[in-house]
Amino acid sequence: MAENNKNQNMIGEDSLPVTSYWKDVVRRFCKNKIAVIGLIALCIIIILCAGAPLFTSYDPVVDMDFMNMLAAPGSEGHPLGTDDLGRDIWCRLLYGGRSSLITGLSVSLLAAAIGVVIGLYSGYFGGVIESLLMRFTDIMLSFPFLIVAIAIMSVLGSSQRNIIIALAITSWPRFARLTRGQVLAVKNSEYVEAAKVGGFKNTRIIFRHVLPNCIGPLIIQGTLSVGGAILSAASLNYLGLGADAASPDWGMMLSQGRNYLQTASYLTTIPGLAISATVLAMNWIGDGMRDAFDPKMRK
Amino acid sequence: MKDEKNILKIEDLKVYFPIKKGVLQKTVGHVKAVDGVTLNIRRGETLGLVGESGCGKTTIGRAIVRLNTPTSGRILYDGQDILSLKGDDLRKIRRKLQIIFQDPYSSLNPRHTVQNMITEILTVQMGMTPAQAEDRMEELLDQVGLNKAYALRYPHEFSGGQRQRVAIAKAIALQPEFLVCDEAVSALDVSIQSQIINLLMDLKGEYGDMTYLFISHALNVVEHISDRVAVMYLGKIMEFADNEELFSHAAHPYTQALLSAIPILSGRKARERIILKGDVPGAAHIPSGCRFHTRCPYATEECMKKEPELKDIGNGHLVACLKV
Amino acid sequence: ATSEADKPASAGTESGSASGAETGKPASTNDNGEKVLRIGTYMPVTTLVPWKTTSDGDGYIIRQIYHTLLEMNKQSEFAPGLAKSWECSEDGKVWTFHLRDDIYWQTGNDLFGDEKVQVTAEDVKFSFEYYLDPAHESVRYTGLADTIDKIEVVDDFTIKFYTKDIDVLFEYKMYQNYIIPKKGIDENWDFAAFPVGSGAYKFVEHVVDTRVLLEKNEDFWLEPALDKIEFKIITDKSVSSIALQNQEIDITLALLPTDIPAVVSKDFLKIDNNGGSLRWIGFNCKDELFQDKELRRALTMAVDVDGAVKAVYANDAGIDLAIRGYSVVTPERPGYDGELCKAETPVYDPKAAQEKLESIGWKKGSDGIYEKDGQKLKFTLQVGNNDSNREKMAVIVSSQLKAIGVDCTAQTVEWGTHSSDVKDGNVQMYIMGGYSNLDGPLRLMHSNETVLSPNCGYADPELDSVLDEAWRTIDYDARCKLIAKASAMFASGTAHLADWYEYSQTGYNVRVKDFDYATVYQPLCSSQRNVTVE
Amino acid sequence: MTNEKCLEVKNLRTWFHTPEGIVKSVDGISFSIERGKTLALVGESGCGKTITSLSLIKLLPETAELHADSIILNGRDVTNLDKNEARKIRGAEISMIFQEPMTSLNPVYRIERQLGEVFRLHNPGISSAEVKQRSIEILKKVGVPNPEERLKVYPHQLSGGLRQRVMIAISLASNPRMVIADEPTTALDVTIQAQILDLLKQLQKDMNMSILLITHDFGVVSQIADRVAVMYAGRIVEEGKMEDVFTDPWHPYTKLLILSIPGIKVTRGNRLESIQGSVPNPLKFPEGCRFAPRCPYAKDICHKQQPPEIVSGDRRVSCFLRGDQHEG
Amino acid sequence: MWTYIIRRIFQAVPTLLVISFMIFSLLYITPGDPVDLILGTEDQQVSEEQRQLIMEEWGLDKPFFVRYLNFIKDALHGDLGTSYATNQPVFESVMIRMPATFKLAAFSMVLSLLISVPLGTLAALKHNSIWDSIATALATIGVSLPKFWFGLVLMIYLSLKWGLLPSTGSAELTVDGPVEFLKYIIMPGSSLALGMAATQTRMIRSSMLDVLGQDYVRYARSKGLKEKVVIWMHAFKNAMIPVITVVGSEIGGLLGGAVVTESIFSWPGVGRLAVNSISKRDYPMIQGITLLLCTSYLVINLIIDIVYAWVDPRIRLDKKS
Ligand SMILES: Nc1ncnc2c1ncn2[C@@H]1O[C@H](COP(=O)(O)OP(=O)(O)OP(=O)(O)O)[C@@H](O)[C@H]1O
Ligand SMILES: Nc1ncnc2c1ncn2[C@@H]1O[C@H](COP(=O)(O)OP(=O)(O)OP(=O)(O)O)[C@@H](O)[C@H]1O
Ligand SMILES: [Mg+2]
Ligand SMILES: [Mg+2]
Repeated sequence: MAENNKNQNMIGEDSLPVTSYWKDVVRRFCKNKIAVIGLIALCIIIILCAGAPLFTSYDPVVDMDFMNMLAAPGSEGHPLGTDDLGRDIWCRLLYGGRSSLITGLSVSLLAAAIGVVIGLYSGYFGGVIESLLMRFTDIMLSFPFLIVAIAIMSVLGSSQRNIIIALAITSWPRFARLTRGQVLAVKNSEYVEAAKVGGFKNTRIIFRHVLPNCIGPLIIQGTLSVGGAILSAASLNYLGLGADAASPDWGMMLSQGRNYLQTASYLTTIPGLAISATVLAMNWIGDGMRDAFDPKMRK
Repeated sequence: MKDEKNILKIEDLKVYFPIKKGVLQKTVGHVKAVDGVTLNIRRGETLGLVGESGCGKTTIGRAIVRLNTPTSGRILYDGQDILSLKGDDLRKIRRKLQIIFQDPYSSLNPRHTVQNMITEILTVQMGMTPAQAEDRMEELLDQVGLNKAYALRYPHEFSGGQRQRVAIAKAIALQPEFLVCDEAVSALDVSIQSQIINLLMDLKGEYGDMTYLFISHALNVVEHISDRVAVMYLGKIMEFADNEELFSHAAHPYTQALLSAIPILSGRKARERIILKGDVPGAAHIPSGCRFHTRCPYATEECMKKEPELKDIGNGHLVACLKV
Repeated sequence: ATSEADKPASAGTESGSASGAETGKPASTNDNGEKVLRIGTYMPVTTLVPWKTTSDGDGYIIRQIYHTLLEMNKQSEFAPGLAKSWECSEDGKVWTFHLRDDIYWQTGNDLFGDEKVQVTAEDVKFSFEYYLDPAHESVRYTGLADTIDKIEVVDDFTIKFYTKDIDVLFEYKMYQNYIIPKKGIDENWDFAAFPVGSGAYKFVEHVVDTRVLLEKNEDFWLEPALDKIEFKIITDKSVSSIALQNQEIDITLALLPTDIPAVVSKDFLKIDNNGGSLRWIGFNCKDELFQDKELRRALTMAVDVDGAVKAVYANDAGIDLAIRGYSVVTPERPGYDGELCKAETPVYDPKAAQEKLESIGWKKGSDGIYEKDGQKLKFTLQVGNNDSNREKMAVIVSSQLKAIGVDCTAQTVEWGTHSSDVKDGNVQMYIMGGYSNLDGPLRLMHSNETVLSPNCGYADPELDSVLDEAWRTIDYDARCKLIAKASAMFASGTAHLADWYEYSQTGYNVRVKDFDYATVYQPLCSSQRNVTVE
Repeated sequence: MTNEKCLEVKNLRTWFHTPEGIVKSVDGISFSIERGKTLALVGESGCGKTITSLSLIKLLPETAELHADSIILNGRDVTNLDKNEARKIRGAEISMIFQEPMTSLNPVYRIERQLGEVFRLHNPGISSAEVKQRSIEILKKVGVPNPEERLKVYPHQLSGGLRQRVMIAISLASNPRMVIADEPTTALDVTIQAQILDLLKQLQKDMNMSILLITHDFGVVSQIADRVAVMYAGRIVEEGKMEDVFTDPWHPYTKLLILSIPGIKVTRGNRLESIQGSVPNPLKFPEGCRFAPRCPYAKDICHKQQPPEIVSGDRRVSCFLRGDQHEG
Repeated sequence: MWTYIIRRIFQAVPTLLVISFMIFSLLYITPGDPVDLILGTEDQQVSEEQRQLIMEEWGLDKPFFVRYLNFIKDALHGDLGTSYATNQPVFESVMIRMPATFKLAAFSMVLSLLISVPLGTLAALKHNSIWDSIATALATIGVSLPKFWFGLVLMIYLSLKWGLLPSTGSAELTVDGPVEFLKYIIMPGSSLALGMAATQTRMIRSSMLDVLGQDYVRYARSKGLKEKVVIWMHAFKNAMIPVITVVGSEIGGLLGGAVVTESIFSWPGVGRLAVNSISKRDYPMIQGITLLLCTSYLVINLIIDIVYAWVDPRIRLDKKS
């Protein structure tokens, strides 16, 4: 009888492709045309920057040509022209991308790591821990960004690493807030309660069950903050708080070119475009990733 | 001090949620979600718990699986007070007490495939190897009537009925002795609902002495599946009896009203419809005396003043009404 | 066109900050026929208290309001100020000043009301004694206390200063210290909020971070040629040049090289400068690495300073914004002798530089960087963030050093950190500027740390004694010779990798007249000039 | 058929154009409602009930495409109205009570405003005092105690039952001749549900409205409907008088549906009758009878051809088996 | 509500204490010598004797904690100390510049909302159309342009090339009238507003899309209301609820973060004072600025929360959710 019932109850014809999660994520990502364009663009940018010596014969620092300063884009030997010290802009753009991308990516990763962990724990456990952590986050949020950055960099000295630290310290609270908001929404859902009833340990619940469901907005915030970090570094540069003044960096190029806005506007437009392109590509990738990580988008 | 007959004893359980106000978050009052409930659940039985929305059914169910902390009272599982457990002991006992939630759409983690969910439980909690876990998972899916090809699907790729099957598979993966079904079929379509009810009944046959606490506001479903039925109103049990007894000789006016709301289609003699007046008072403002008197068609002066006790009117039929 | 015309002209009621700033329309003379000079300054006003200020930005304003005993002309010579003449005793220790007898404290304020009170020798004595009291925290305390022995009032308009020793910079000190009214101190007048002096222009209002407005002092011995002076604070230098081109302001101080062509191309604008200001790239001679003078010389040879200066200050207008220098004394100052110093300075020759490095034991490592005893030739060239030209110099120097195998990093740091780092010797190589006043050379070259500022550990006892001697020599020519000698000695010590003089340009509208020596650090109305607008 | 028809729908088709293909949510349904009567549309989740009602009230999402031979509402063909005209019939001619009183009231406005705007819209130039007066009146009518006070509160301050009453009040404030009630009691308690259904019946009588009641709960149907139409996968499979359909369902789907309700035919503790499988994917409905894959009585022909509509008296059914009297 | 406000004010006290301690210690370890500042900078000579005098006078010779406690003690009396650089009371110096900063912040906030609300709504209403793409593209460009660049470009075109607006300065709304006021504030305001408008547009778009799919919007339509009414009455207010919080946290950034814009446009605000004070190591001033900025941030957030509760009646202020 029981045997019979079971068969009677059996549901299921196979209609969906059976693939592993990651293959599926990749497949979903690849289906999103804009995201793929973004990824290809970013890859090109990364390849160009990482393999800079392959694409230019100049040295970004040493090769100055005092006879050929401020050559316009398209001039001989300098496809994008030269800057105010006669350095090849194409070359500096390529090398500059290295430091800008590193700054952008590390700041987001660092800030996300700190912010997400704090947000997860405070959101999940609530109570005193939550109030303390969130009070602290509020404090960090209300601190004028610049004062903190300057103070940190004055103590540690200006260098790319310290810019990264300063920016990460000032930007994690956003992640913490966002994560906490998400966690609050997720933690009372029945599947988290089911996991509790299932007897899982809190850490496991937090990272396996809660975190994946908060990830969408975090990815968006993360990719947005890559561009934000590059721009913040540029602002620090504007205020003269950059790293090595000779080594190339998009933000630095942008702020150093500001005096030439009227006479040689390409000094700022070129790095500006590079930043915009990267930010745009990151945003597209971010949108695509959010969708790819969301199984609901599975067709 | 193991009680052979009763697997779970709830003694004078009270669950109050504080209402906080003011500068210092002072507690100004309580939502008395469960206000002194005593229940014995027998090993292997299906106990139906019915009542209006907000009367505290879910709160009892959640208290049993320790999803909320009771204000007072005891819950004895096999003679052991589970409310005092902590840490590993708590985690151990939790495996024996499982819950199936009402909403098949929110009770499964949308980011995990069925396989993820079930094998995680099996490997982490039951200590199986991944291979064993996979075999066991297939077995479980088979038991709840799901094709094992579905294992790699995500929750949203299932229909409501299928999701509820997955939820059940998850719950029984831990081989619990006691299953709380909190409105486990309310969100489903009639045709699917009957599938799940059948499944729950089948599982019971298969796992021998599994005990159900079946929470629902659908009386016809409860009538169909339960051995005994308890009727709650505003945090208290109003009537408690064997299924047959209750449905044929409802003694409490509230139960009578509920029963009269069961659709009368055919094959059953029509009951006189009792339409209760007014709204359910919130659990924060429980009326004095008999808490049902504001809506009771038979209420008198006395009902406003005196709170009735549950009393046996024979055959273990308990009623809390001054008029009976 | 808006409200300007119907606004009341009187100074007291005009409180908005929009005055005279309509775009595209020259408003030097406003519609009431008043002559208003609008000066754009990039320096914020820190304080208007005469004995507290150290910033040029404050000085621009204070010098119009207060008198100093002496002023300075374009040739760096002292000129009459409050004192119409002065003389020094034979032994160089007694200075006598004869004051003008037609100077009155400014009226129309709550301190003096409408009463015309003369400025007398008593006021002068009071001012200096006030500054000599350490309790008043005068910023010039040390300089004065070291020098002045006593002050004697001879009559109402004659005053004598007795100095402790010969002080060749005494006149300079008389040029630096403003004369304040005794009455104001007695009555606890708030000099920060409302300065009252005896200068040609009276204070009207100060809108924080926005502007300071002055008006003509009718009681001045000479009729001031302007009715009003408005200092507008425009922090960003390139914005300031935009404002000049827009005719929102008449004068802008410190044009950026990049803005010069645009300014020069406008026929209603002119540029001019007020002498060179020293900039230098220095070694911290206390640093382990740079204690070696030969290394310093080798590095100096590796950098094309001429080319760098030309490149950094290049502009389409072809104006010399800076020239390479060899002496720490600027050409306008006594004791300048470029040739003498040039002879002592190593010439640019990167090859020779490398040979020299090798001769003192540095070897190129596998990465192309020199090393010695396992130590890389690696250091930082630190520069403050206040000047993009210096930053560019740093960039060029560091990359030219890199080119020969020296790992030099150019590092911009926030200005406050930089200046204190340099002072504390907390740098390796650095760029600084300033010290172009009369006392600059002494302070730059002398090794006495308590008196002197950033020479960063360079010490040469012989040089010190030459300097000491120079500063006690009253005879001008003899003193010049000594200073020149000292500067040549300093050059041969190679404490600086490079020096150059920057001629920062003042841009102004041609309607500004009698603006001879292109600075507003001197009174705009004095015995020397009376600036006006057409 | 002496009574005047309030609504007559002929061959309504509402299709969605999605990237995956055409979703035929409603695929050729016809029905009519007489004035003052109630038609219940029952069927499983996803069978197209809500889309049907949205088609009638012209609130379909933009991706939807509506075709019909005719939709006659109160004697006027409303099949192809432009946006503005469609807006004008809403409220005035036809209005709707939604399933979820929790989410259908705007959380940020007081009841007064949400109710008042309907009066203002349909009675231009009406004074504030009168709006208030009428609001109180209509709340009283739907049985809201202390209507004056209730006007001042926000939706979240009301219990579910009161919220549903308020929604009914809002929907009736424009005096529509036809009301669509899309699962009006699903979110409510049994005892409250009984009150609301009673209220609807009462109001229908008072105002001589027609009601299109959408539900999947046969209990509700049995309490209020005059006629029942059973929908399956975008089609109406059976239609008839409520008592007839319940006591003697012709279509196997209807029959199984009724049998799967506990406590109706099957006795306690026994297995319930249940329909195997689940609702077909609307992207690829089976050829032939759409219920055939799940139908225990299906024959070959059922899988191949669309069943004809068999009309008998005031009843109709779409099933091949009806001809040869299946009994299981 | 008053109890709520009072509670929030109580809560702010420890927050401000922590902030003051953090900034105090940060500055303590930051290199730079205040004595030099008090006595003047690079061109001045300082004797050891005078240095000692100054240290004592300003309490700089005391240990860290004593200095901190003194600072707190004075701060509780409303005295934030005296600036090393200008000798002016810090509190007054900051407060005199606060209005300018607030004005700019408020204006750019309003401006950014004026841009983002219609743009975001349009993008949501016509989503997946060309309008949507344009709005998204504008938003992306907006986020990836640095403020100083945009500010300078605006100035070059609007004021230098076309002569439409004055390049720098500020005007008083009450004294000079709205036209003058706008003339001066429009460029700094828009350079600040651009980035914010970009993020807000995206937020409003998604929030609006979300709300448009809600039952109550459909219900509002079913009442026969005009589309305009449905969108601006029923959808809009709800869509703004999540936006409010974002706006709140952005204002914080605006107060302390307009430094670059303030420098470019010579706006007499707190940001410029902060930068000047930092470069001069004017510790009392930096502490004062930080504390006052944080305080205003907390106050603004309180206001935002009250607005939030006012817009969304489901939030009850006196009950912890
Ligand atoms: N976490 C909580 N905080 C405050 N009040 C709560 C909480 N959980 C439940 N309540 C209140 O307790 C009462 C009982 O809730 P419970 O969920 O147990 O009712 P129920 O009988 O399960 O209702 P339903 O049939 O709607 O599921 C309700 O008034 C509810 O608002
Ligand atoms: N915007 C849409 N785009 C594509 N398909 C849609 C859309 N809206 C609804 N559908 C499809 O139309 C079908 C009918 O939906 P409808 O909402 O009418 O079902 P229902 O009978 O009201 O179900 P329920 O009882 O769950 O409310 C469903 O299969 C659904 O997937
Ligand atoms: Mg419940
Ligand atoms: Mg529906």
